[in-house]
Parts: sequence; C-alpha cells; structure tokens
Amino acid sequence: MTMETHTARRIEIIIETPALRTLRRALERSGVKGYSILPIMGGYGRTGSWSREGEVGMANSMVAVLCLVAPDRADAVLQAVYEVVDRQIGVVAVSDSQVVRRERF
Amino acid sequence: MTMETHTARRIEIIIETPALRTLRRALERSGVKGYSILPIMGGYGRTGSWSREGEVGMANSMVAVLCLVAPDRADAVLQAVYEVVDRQIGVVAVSDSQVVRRERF
Amino acid sequence: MTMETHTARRIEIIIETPALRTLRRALERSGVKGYSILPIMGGYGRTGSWSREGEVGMANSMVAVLCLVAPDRADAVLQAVYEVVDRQIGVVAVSDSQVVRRERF
Amino acid sequence: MSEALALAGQNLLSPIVLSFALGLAAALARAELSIPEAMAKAMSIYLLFAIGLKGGIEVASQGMGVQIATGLAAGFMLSALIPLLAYALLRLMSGLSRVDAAAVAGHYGSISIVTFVAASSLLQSFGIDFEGWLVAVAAVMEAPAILTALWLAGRSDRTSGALPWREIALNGSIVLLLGAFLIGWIAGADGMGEIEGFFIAPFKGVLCLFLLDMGLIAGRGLRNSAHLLRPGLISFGILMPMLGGTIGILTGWALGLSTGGVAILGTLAASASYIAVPAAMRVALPAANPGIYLTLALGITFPFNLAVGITLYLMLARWLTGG
Amino acid sequence: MSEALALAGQNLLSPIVLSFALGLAAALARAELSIPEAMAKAMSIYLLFAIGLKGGIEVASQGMGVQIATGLAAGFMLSALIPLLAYALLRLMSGLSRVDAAAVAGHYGSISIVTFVAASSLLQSFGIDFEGWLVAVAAVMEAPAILTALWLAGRSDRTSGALPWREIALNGSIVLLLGAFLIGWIAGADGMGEIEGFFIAPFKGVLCLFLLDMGLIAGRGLRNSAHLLRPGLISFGILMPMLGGTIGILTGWALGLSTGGVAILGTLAASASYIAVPAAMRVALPAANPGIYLTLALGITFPFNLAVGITLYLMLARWLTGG
Amino acid sequence: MSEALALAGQNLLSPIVLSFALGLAAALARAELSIPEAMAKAMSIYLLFAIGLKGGIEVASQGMGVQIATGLAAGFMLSALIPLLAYALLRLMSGLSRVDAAAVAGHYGSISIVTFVAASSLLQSFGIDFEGWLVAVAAVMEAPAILTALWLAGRSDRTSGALPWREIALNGSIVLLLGAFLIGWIAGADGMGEIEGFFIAPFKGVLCLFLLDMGLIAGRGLRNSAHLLRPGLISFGILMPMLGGTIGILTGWALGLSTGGVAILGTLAASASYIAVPAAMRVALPAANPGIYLTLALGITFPFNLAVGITLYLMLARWLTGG
Ligand SMILES: Nc1ncnc2c1ncn2[C@@H]1O[C@H](COP(=O)(O)O)[C@@H](O)[C@H]1O
Ligand SMILES: Nc1ncnc2c1ncn2[C@@H]1O[C@H](COP(=O)(O)O)[C@@H](O)[C@H]1O
Ligand SMILES: Nc1ncnc2c1ncn2[C@@H]1O[C@H](COP(=O)(O)O)[C@@H](O)[C@H]1O
Ligand code: NA
Ligand code: NA
Ligand code: NA
Repeated sequence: MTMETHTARRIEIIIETPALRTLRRALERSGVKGYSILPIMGGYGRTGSWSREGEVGMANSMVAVLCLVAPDRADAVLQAVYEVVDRQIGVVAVSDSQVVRRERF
Repeated sequence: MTMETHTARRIEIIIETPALRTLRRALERSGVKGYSILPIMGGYGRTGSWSREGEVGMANSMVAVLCLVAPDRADAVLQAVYEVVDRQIGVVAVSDSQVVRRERF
Repeated sequence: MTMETHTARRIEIIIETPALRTLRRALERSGVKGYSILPIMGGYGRTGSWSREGEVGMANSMVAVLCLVAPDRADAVLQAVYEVVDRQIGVVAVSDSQVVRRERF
Repeated sequence: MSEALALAGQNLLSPIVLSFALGLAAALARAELSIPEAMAKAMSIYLLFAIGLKGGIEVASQGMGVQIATGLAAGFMLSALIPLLAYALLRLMSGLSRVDAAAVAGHYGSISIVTFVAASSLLQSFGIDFEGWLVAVAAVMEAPAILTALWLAGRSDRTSGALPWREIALNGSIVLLLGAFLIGWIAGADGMGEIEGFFIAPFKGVLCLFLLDMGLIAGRGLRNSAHLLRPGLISFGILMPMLGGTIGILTGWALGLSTGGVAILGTLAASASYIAVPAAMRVALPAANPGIYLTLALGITFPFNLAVGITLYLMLARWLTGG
Repeated sequence: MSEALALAGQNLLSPIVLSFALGLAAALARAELSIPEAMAKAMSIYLLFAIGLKGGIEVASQGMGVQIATGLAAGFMLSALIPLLAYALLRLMSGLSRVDAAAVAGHYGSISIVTFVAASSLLQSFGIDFEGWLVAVAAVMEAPAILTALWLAGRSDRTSGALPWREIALNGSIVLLLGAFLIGWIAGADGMGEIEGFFIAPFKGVLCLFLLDMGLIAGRGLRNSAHLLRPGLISFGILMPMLGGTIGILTGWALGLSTGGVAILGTLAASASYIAVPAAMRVALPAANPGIYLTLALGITFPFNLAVGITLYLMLARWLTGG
Repeated sequence: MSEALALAGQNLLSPIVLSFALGLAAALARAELSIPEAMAKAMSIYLLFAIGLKGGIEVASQGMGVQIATGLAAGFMLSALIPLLAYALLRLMSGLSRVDAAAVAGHYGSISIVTFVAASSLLQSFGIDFEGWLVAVAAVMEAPAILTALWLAGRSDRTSGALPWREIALNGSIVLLLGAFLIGWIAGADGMGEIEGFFIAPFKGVLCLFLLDMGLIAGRGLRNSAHLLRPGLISFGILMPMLGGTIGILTGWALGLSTGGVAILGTLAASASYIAVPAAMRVALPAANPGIYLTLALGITFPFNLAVGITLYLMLARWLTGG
C-alpha cells in the first residue's frame, strides 16, 4: 500500500500561553481543519530565559501550535496567525511537508 | 569542525495515545533506528477540541511521534506507519532534513 | 496584511537532559537569538526504549531543542551544536523554513 | 420514605457531590479552571491504592468468606452479559449504528472505580460495612465487557490482531486494585497502622478534589459533544444504570452478601467505565465515535449515579436484605 | 514594642518563612532545584480550595454578618482605586513608561492569594479569628484592578476586543475560592468533619512546600530581571504595600471588622497579584514588560509582605481595634 | 537468631517492601501501570524535605553532639574512597571496561536517599533513634564519589570543562536535605508542631507509593537491560553493598554513634545513587553505558538493600554496639 501524498504547509507557531485562546479562535475562524498544541518547557530569547518549572500561572510560559494546512488555504490561515502574533512575542515558521488523505487539511 | 550532512526523511505522526503501542511495534518492525515521542497538550480537529488537562485515562489524548529515517529505509517505514494510522484518526507529515552521523538513521 | 517572509534554518536537537545545560551555553555563546525546549515523553533507539514516566532523576530523559536561526548565523550555531552533541547520544536535524520579522533570528 | 429522602438530601449536599457540581458548573460556564493531568492521575492512583488496601485489610480481619469464588464468577458474568442488555436497549431506544451501540454497551458492562469509591464513602458515613473482597470483584469486572462489545460489533479478524490484550488484562486500575488488596491482606491491620495517616484520614478530601476534576471533564465533554446525545440516548444513560444496578443488587442478594455488599455490587453493575474501556475502544473499534461513549458514561450516567443512583441502590439493598 | 518584636521574630523564624527563604537562596545560588509545574499547580489548587472551605464553614457557624455587602463593595473599590494611587506613585518615583506603570499598578490593586493564606496562617497561630466571608472579598478583589490598569494605559478599542473578559471573571482562583466557600457554607461544620483530615491537618505543611516553590520562582525572576529594577522601583515595591495595607486596614476598621478581619483586609490591599493579572497583561498590554511587573510583585513585594508586612498590618490592626 | 529472622520477616512483609515488590512485578509483567513523572518528583521532594526536617528537629532537641565534625569528615571519606574498592572489585569480578567500571564505582560511593528513608522508617518501627545530623552526613556523601569516579576513568582535561560542578554541589537533593535540616533545627520542635500533620503522619504512606514507583522503574530497567548484567556484575551488586555497609558500620562504631546511627551510616555506605550520579555520568562520562550503572544500582542493589541489606546492617550494628 503506497498512499498518494500531497503537499501541505506545516505552520509552527510559538506563542505565550495567555494569548493561546486568541490564536485558537483566529485559527478556527480562518478555516483550518485541525491543529495540535505542544508544551514548551522553557526557552531563551531577547527577553531572557524562562522555564515552566514551578510556575503556577501561565504568564511565563509558551506553547507551540502545529498546524498542517492545504496550500490553497495556507495564505488565509497565515494572515490570521500574523494578525495575532504581531501583537505578541511569538515566532512563526512555515515549511512544506507531504501528507496523505488530502481532505483532512 | 564542519560535519558532513546527509538527507534524512523527517516523519511526524500525530496519533491517539491508545494506538501508540501498535504504532511503536510497527515502527520497530519496519526497521527504524530510533524515534521520539512528544506530548501534545490539546488540539482541534473534525471531532472537536480536546485537552489533556484533568484527564485520568488516555482515550482523549494524542501524542506526536518524530522519526528521522534514512531515505532508503523511508518507504518501508512509511508503509508500516500508514497501515496503522489508516485505521486511526492520526495525521502523518513527511519532510526532508539534514542530519549528521548517517549510520544512526 | 501579507508579511514579508525570510528563510531561516530550523535546527532541531534531541539530547539527554543532563547535557542540556552544556548545549544551552553553547547555543547562547554561538549567537542564536532564541530557542525553545520541548519535552520528550519517551523513545526508542540503539540503546533500547526509555520513558519519562515515574522517573525522579533526569539521567533517563531526553529533550528536544528547537532553534530558528538566520542562514548567515546558522553555520556558527551548528558547529557549536555539533561540538556538544558529538560527545552525547543526541540527534540533530536541520531544515529550511520561512519566518517573518527577520531581525528576530 | 422520609428517611429515604433525608438520605438522598444528605448525599446531595455532601462535599463530595457538591465538588462534582462545582466542576460541572465551572466547565459549563467555560471558567478558566483546570486540574493538571499529573494531579488527576496522582489522585486516581491514590484512590485506587487506598480502596484496594482497605479491602485487603478487611479481608485480613473478617476472612474471605465462602462467597468469594462465586462472587468473582458473578462479577465476571455481570460484566460479560450486561452489554448484551445494553446493546439491545440501545438498538431499540437510540438510532446508534451497530459499532457505536456495541462500544457504548461495553462501557456499561465494565465499571467505574470512582463510582465504587463514592458508594463506599457513602456507606461508611452511614456506618455500613461491606465485604472487603468486593474490591477484587471490581477488578474482575473491568475487562470482560470489552470482549462482549467486540463480539457485538462483529469485528473482523484482521484488526483484532491489534487489540492489546495484555494491556487490557493488566491495565493500571486492575493491577493497583488487586496489588493493594494483596498488600492490605498480607500486612493486615497491624502492618497498616503506620500508613493510615496517608491512606485513611485524607481519603475523603482527595475524593472531593478528584470529583471536582471529574466534574470539569464531564462538563467539557458535555459542551463538546452534547449535540451527539439525542433524547433516546440520554434516557438510556439514566435507565441503563438503574437496570444494571437492579441486576447487580439481585445478584448480590442471591449470593447472600451483606446489605453494604449488595449495594456495592449494584453500584458496580450500574456504573459505566470511563478509563479502561474508552482506551480499548479507540484501538479495537476506531470507527465508534468517542464523543458518544465518553459523554454518555461521564456526562450522564456518572452524575446520575453519584447524585441519585447510589442512594437508590443502597435503599433497594436495605429493603431486600432487611439491613 | 518588645511584644511586637517578638511577634516579628516568631514570624521570621516560622517554617513557612524559612521555606520561602530556602527557595530564594537556592534560586539565587543557581542550585539545581525545581518543583514540577504540576506539583506547584496542585498545591495552589489545594490551598485555594482549603481556604475557601474554611471561610464557608466559618460563615455557616457565625452567620454572614451584616457587613458582607459593604465588605464586598469595599473590596471592589479598593481593587479598582488602588491602581490609581500606584500609578501616580510610579510616575513620580520610577521612570516607567505609561504602559509599564499601568500594568504594574494593576498588579497592586489585585491580590495575591498566597499572601492571604500566609496571613491567615499567622493569625491562626496567634489564635486570632477573622470573618469567614473575607474569602469572598478576596475573590472580588482579583479582577477590578485590571480594568483600571487598561483605562490608565489608554488602550485602543481595536486591541481590547482581544481581552478575555470571561477568562478574567471566571479565572481559576476566583472559581475555586468562591466554589469552595459555597461548599463549606452549604455542608457546614458537620459535613466537613470527614474531610478535615485532608484540608486542615496538612494545610501548613503544604504551605511550606508551596512557599519553597514561590522562593524558587521569585529568585529566578530576580536573577533574570534584577537589572530592570531601578532603586525607585524597588522603593515602590516596599512603599506601595505599606500604603495599600494602611488603606485596607482603615477600610476594614471603618467597616467594623474584627481585629483579624482588619489585618486580613489590610493584607489583601497590600498584596500584589502574580497569577491572574500578569496573564491578563500579557494579552491586554503586550507592550508592557513582564520582567518588570512580575519581578516587582513576586521578587520584592511578596517577600516584603511575607517577612515584615503581614506582621505590621496585624500590629496596626490590633492598635486600631484595641484587639 | 530467631529474633533476627522475625525481624527480617517483618521487614519483608511490611507494606513498604510489598509496595516495591508490586511495582517490580507489574513492570516485569509489562502491566500498563505508570506513575506520572511529576507525581514521582513530588513524592521525592516531599520525602527529602520531611527527612531533613526530622533530622533538624532532633538536633534542636538533642544538640549536635561532638561527633558531628568527624561524622561529616567520615562521610566525605567514605564517599570518596568506597569507589576505589568498588572499582578494584569490578575489574576483578566483571569484564567491565575502565570507563564503565569507574562510572559504576561512583554510584556505590554516593548514596540513595530512599534507602536511607526506608532504613529510618524501619528503625522507627522498632523504636530505635538515630543522630539527627546524619541527614547532613547523607548530603555530604552525595558528591565526592563523582570526583573519584572521574579520576578513575582518567578523564581528559578537555571534556572536564563541561562538568557541571555547581549543579553537582548544589543538586536538588543536597539543597533540600540541608535546607530542610536547617529549617527543622531553627524552628525546633515547637515551630514544627503545626506542620506535623503533613510531614509526619502521612510519611510512610507516601513512602509506599514512592516505592511502588521505584519498583516500576527498577523493573523497567531490568527488562530493558538485564542482558547487560553478566553474573559477575550481579554478584558485585549484592556483594558491594555488604562490603560498603560493613565499612560504614565499622566507621559509625568507631565514631561512637548510637545503634541506630551505626545502622544508618552502614546503610548510607551500602546504598548506591540512582539520581545524582547517573545524571553527572551522562555528561562527564558519556562513553559509560547507562544501562549498566542504572540497572545495577536500581535493579539489583536497591532491592537487595530494601529486602535484606538494611535488616542485616541493623543486626550487625546491634551486635557491635550491644544496643
Ligand atoms: N529563534 C527562536 N527559535 C526558537 N524559539 C524562539 C526563538 N526566539 C524566541 N523563541 C521562543 O520565544 C520565547 C520568547 O522570545 P523573546 O521574545 O525573544 O524573548 C523564547 O524564550 C523562546 O521560547
Ligand atoms: N491539520 C492538522 N494539523 C495538526 N494537527 C491536527 C490536524 N488535524 C488533526 N490534528 C490533530 O488530531 C486531532 C484529531 O483530529 P480529528 O480527527 O480531525 O478531530 C486534533 O484534535 C489535533 O490534535
Ligand atoms: N532516528 C531518530 N529519530 C528520532 N529520535 C531518535 C532517533 N534516534 C534516536 N532518537 C532519540 O534519541 C534517543 C537515544 O537514542 P539512541 O542513542 O540511539 O538509543 C532515543 O530513545 C530517541 O528518543
Ligand atoms: Na457496569
Ligand atoms: Na492589592
Ligand atoms: Na554508598
């Protein structure tokens, strides 16, 4: 069984947890069919280091949102993402990957 | 020290935790030399949103499996992966990346 | 709002947690502007399987470090990374992706 | 009757039930409240271990009783057979497809440990004892229903190879319950003295926080999947535990259990799994919709049992046994 | 005076304050010590639930008192108005930009629950009671300050659409505090008997480990962001809680609260939020620097209140009320 | 002799040892049971803090005793020198390479806190006291063995630059043990009254769940790496703790410790690190195989000490001291 593959944009967004809800709303409105949220344990950037360890609140933590989206829908999604991330400190990286079951992206 | 790099397929699989064991078995049989499992905190898809928070069981959570594999072994691995994922709700994305120490993939 | 995008190297490093501190120092000295650390729950490799579950120490766990870096800085960063990873069991994968706000990478 | 109402009222206003209600309300109001996954799992491990220990300690002092072998066999049969009734009812009452109905049926044959724990806590506050070895019966009732569900769904041979039998038979709850039961039995009341400060005194308080979490999860499930629950399905979620509970109570009575034991076996039969069976169904029957079986078990049947069912089963058990 | 010094010394050498000092020292020395995030959150949930319950139980036995309505209103006003004073002081004393000053001001209008818990624990060790419904006042004081901060920052309409109002009003601490308060009130002292083994006996011990964690976090913040705290800002971090505390104490006295109640209201007014407000500011005022507001609240004001402030507020409350 | 057997039997059937056995059996049977990482870490933090506190409280009431300085020095020497013996034995008994033997040797010079906790719990159930400051000795014994191991491995200068000295000296266990010891000492028995409900009463129960987890981890390690453990290595894993234990006991006896103190120092010397040293070896000696050192320490020596060793050390200590 070799399955037919299709190109999809792989959008990876790193954003502060407090802004996640806003980002999710934007993504869902922009027409993505799915996304996954991965925890980040800590990191380093212009504003110094941070770590999730021992934190009670969410102000000091970031998450990664991974979204695979069909090329024809990618521009709308990216625009929605940039609008949110623009106000926040997040990072967005886009690349290409191959997926099966095109109808799911 | 500039190390020689080689192309490897980067296979990323998002799958329900209960099916992880089946996927691991399939991957190991298909000849991968290694893979890593990353937690997913929550997400959104055709079946709605989910979150790992407060969950006691694993029925409602997904994980991401990341597998870097040499190009000549990639087809066999992907076929094994598709066979498992086909029955589940998972997502598979494949792209290329550069690795060192070719013998490890 | 379509934002201008730039190519960045996406460097992904899988390394034992005890060596993370050494890697972080190397990354920061090599001039990266930021990186994020993602937890890994478990995995499989030449040395068998491992899992984070129930572990008290960190000797048996690995993490993934994700670093987006501008192409002109990538070689220096990779060299620093290889020097650390060379002594450890980690894996490094490099690919290209598109980012906005070039000054942040 | 007025005593029964008092009992029901006392249960409804207990911190345990109120904590569940708080979680449910918070989730339905989309409050920004959540319990870390590791904390939820830690509480669940604690409760399983503590309830297993208690059962073992009781057996160490009371002895096993002659009914244990028949009790275990009865538990196995209840778990294996109740799904047949559930399946028939579902096909009658709800428009569920064969595979969805089979998956749901499997949940009702198996058990919910936290319902068991809540029932034992209610019994304890009335000073009613029950047979310690019912903990082992609970463990035995976890898995057989899964087999029946698969048989009902008519699963093909190809996929059944993927079914993780070992994981089902040796799943965490079963191992913890039986393991702690054995430890309690071996160590006995003497050996336990030193660990009571952890496994007895804080038990009900932990149960409160755990039920808060269950309320949050149940509310989240209802918010996401309420649209999947047609009226027929909701009626099933309330009718089925009463039927299963009655069958369990009659079985316990036939076995000659104590009043408390009858009520507990009724509760086990009435309760629906929300940990072990859903995980098995995800792999074994991926075509079944988790939104249906999870939401029905956790969003309808669990709250019903907690708020009303357990009290009913206890009253029925009392009436039958004259206890 | 010597009694006051004894009080201060006793507080400084209590396991609670020493645990915080240990965490702080460990973090400043870059020790390899950390508390898992899930454990920190679990302790926080436990403390909120327990303090809410206690408040509710007290109200169930003492009754609500007539001051509750004015008390809630006063809490709301304190939270909404204190930021104005804080903002004015900040513009005077520190070189902070408008948006940074507004964000910091918001933190000082809102409250820190763990400071409240530490104060209640100190009161308890002196056998001083306080009005149980102050728990509800604490919940009411969480959010209004956020509004004032946004108004001070002069936020434009475009971005305010993104502000998660529901999440602020229904954030985890508010829901847990008020929910547990209601449960304690409904269940009353009787219903609570069974869960005391979890919510009362281990309370102070959990508080120790939680303060160890707070020390670690505060120390980490100071290490990362000490360079952002100019002398003027540090002075503000110590002066402001004394001013806020005094205002709170006078308000409590005017309301006719008990000695303990006056001290608690003073502590609430003196304390600065480090959970709810920072999260809101990240979204609502992303241009404000979190390094400033988090480090000031957690690295300066919280330790000051814990080590010195609470004792001061209690002495002032005693002097005012003659208690 | 019959008393000794009774002691051994009582230990083997204690809930603590049985919990470890349950975890081990579950892991070897590949049961689907696991403890969340955050829960395991939380329990470990709790146990370290509690044992440190207890030591400090004892010192506050008993005074330090004159032996503390020599005791600390002796602990340092035991940790630094035992690896030499271990290394020589390994080169004799097992076919391990130089670097693997050095890494393993380092583990046996250092200590396992949970073995210490289990020993103190056994002593307590017999009503045998020990010197509170042995907690500080335990902390001192964590790190020196690492230096010896590196010296034995003949590490080159280039890589040693990478060794995280600060992290080793200020690792979590050392900081928690010493910090809690100081808190206990400063606050004394009075200050502790209020936190006993958390740090004393539930202690043994938490230890049970923690040992369940240790059993799971040990069993997982054995399953993955049993093939690395040749007979010579397994013999070493049992012989070495008896040798180290004897050396520790003789040292304690020479220092004039109490019976309990002698048994504890023996246990420390006999135990092998499974947290601090493995992490250091991963960085400092990446060429050493973790499958060997982790499995030997956790899968062979830890269970041996728990089930048999500690009882032996106590009996030897009694015989020597006549206690
Ligand atoms: N180039 C980058 N690659 C990966 N993660 C980054 C990068 N830059 C920033 N981040 C993440 O975003 C957080 C905030 O970044 P900053 O605003 O630069 O302090 C960092 O702590 C990292 O977790
Ligand atoms: N396009 C996608 N990109 C990333 N994750 C996805 C995507 N589609 C689905 N997922 C993940 O898979 C889960 C189940 O998807 P679904 O079966 O579509 O509900 C989602 O909740 C996400 O966690
Ligand atoms: N090809 C790979 N792809 C992804 N992760 C890997 C790969 N190889 C190794 N790893 C990770 O690195 C760990 C150690 O690998 P090894 O040294 O081969 O045992 C594994 O358990 C995985 O978590
Ligand atoms: Na059932
Ligand atoms: Na305030
Ligand atoms: Na040792």
